[in-house]
Amino acid sequence: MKLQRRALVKSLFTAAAILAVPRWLFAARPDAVFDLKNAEAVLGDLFDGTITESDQITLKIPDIAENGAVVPVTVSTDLPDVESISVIVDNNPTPLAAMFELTPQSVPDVSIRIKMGESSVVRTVVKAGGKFYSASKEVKVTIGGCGG
Amino acid sequence: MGSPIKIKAKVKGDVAEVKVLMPHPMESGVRVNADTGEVVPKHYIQEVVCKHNGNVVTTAFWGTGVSKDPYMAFKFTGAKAGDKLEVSWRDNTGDTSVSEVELK
Amino acid sequence: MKSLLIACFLFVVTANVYATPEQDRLALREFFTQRFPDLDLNEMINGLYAFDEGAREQWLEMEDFPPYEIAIDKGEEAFNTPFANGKSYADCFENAGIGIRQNYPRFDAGSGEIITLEYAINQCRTDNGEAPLPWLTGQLADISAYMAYTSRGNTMNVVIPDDPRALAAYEAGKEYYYTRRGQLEFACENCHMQSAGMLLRADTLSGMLGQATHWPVYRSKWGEIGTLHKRFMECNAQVRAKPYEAQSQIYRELEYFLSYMSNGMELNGPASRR
Amino acid sequence: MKRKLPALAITLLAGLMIHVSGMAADATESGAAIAKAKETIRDAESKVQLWTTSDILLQDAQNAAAAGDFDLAVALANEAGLHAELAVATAEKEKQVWQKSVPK
Repeated sequence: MKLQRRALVKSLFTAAAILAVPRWLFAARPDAVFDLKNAEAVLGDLFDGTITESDQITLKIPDIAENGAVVPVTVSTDLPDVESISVIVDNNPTPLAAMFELTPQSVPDVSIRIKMGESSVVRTVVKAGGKFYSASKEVKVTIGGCGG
Repeated sequence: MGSPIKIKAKVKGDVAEVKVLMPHPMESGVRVNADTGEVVPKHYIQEVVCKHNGNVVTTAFWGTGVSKDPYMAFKFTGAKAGDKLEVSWRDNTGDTSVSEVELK
Repeated sequence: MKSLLIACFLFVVTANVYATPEQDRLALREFFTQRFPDLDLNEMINGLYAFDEGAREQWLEMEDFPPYEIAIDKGEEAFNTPFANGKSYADCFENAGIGIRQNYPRFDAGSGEIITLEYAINQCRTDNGEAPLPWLTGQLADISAYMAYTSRGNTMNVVIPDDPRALAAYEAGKEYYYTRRGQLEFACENCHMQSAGMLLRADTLSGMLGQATHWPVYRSKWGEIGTLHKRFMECNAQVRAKPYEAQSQIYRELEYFLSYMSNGMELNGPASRR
Repeated sequence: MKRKLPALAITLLAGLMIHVSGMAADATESGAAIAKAKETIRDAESKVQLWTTSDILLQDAQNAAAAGDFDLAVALANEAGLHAELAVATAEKEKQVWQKSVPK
């Protein structure tokens, strides 16, 4: 009983803490965009503004993927005030693979392993200071992530 | 309750470098089971939340294009040894998992 | 002249038939030294990543947090879970099963059999009244991964005792490795010696040295950890030879030979591969 | 029977008769061919490692027989047996030469 009470108090405290932090931490997952089957539609729906190429973004991904089921990607950037980093695989059935929402505490340097069904352009879009920047790279896949 | 999350985290200066491995099938919903010939239903992590001493430092939203047994790495500032780091995920079936480590 | 020819002939025959395992091993190392003069042969425990720089970089990224760590954890838990009779895996192995992977496979003088690590694990189970585990993936591979992990950094030390049955097993494994088979008529040797480091379609082929040091392996292609015999079966099927059963006598003999060839190299299992 | 059959009907009838009595295999023949292939394969397998193709072709032959295509069944069964014989031939040749590949 006591424990439950403590848990309740704790959760109330957590709720209060949530109210105190900035709203942008609580952007919901954009479910509909994750279901889109076309990269251009993803870019249009997810990023409300012009996307400019930036050489301040480092997109580290192999030229030739060893195995499309597991392709390591690292995105880092020197841009200030980074709010989010997204990874989009143009030729995947649903191109939006991942979207990282960062905070002022974050160092904009994230890694993830993604699936690629076939050779494709892989692009990253960084939202920084309210603007959108991108970098992209062509990746060849020799074994598809869907089988083989 | 999903499989336990594996976390490796170390502090360099005041920057925490965190690596996370999450045992999970990450079924995309397009794979066909070779034995039964049936499509394996979607089963994938949609959201990962990482908290430093209770404060969210990074949230990841994922689609079906993240590899099986997902890996992610990220960094954040303001960290010191002994701080708490919590990582949790939620998948499309509503299943969740949460793990916590102390920074070293 | 004639006697000289006969002498030569005798010498060749003798050399063929009576090369000791140790002579074979040294000749093999010499073969790879000639093939790759600039390569540190010890790197060959990393398979194709000894040759392919682009693949190696991706592999190193995987090694940052390799998916086989999940298997090691599960294997450790299973290894330490007692059987119904109260005994455990530790009771079946020397040094309680820790740090001994480099000694497998070994020749068992009692039965005359080649005992691979996986074979010994299942033997331990059946001896204690437990059902054997499936050979290829799952808990057996997890336990094998944990046992390999506790042996990392040790030196491969497969022993062929002075027993004709042990030598015969070694010779059978050796013959298997060098014999062409399957509709494509490839021997293990064609890919992993002649063509080591070269491309087969999009795959860089690993070399024979070090092929037995790093099992079990999490292959991204499999999406899970699997045993060496799973790979044997896959290799056979790839050249369209009908695979034998996992842990069949011939596969255990093959592993015996293959592991002996890696003697002196570092044990580095489990591993991740493409 | 009328003295004059239309030319087309005669051609069809002749074709049908040849098909049934001449070139074509029936269930008995395809059954025999499959049994022979099985024996050849079993015999080969006791000596050497088979090709994967023998089992596949044999299964295809059985499927063809089940579907009533006895000509195809016979052809596939013969091919399955041939692949088993070729596996034996390769193995026998290899017995003589494998040693040459071993580094000395």
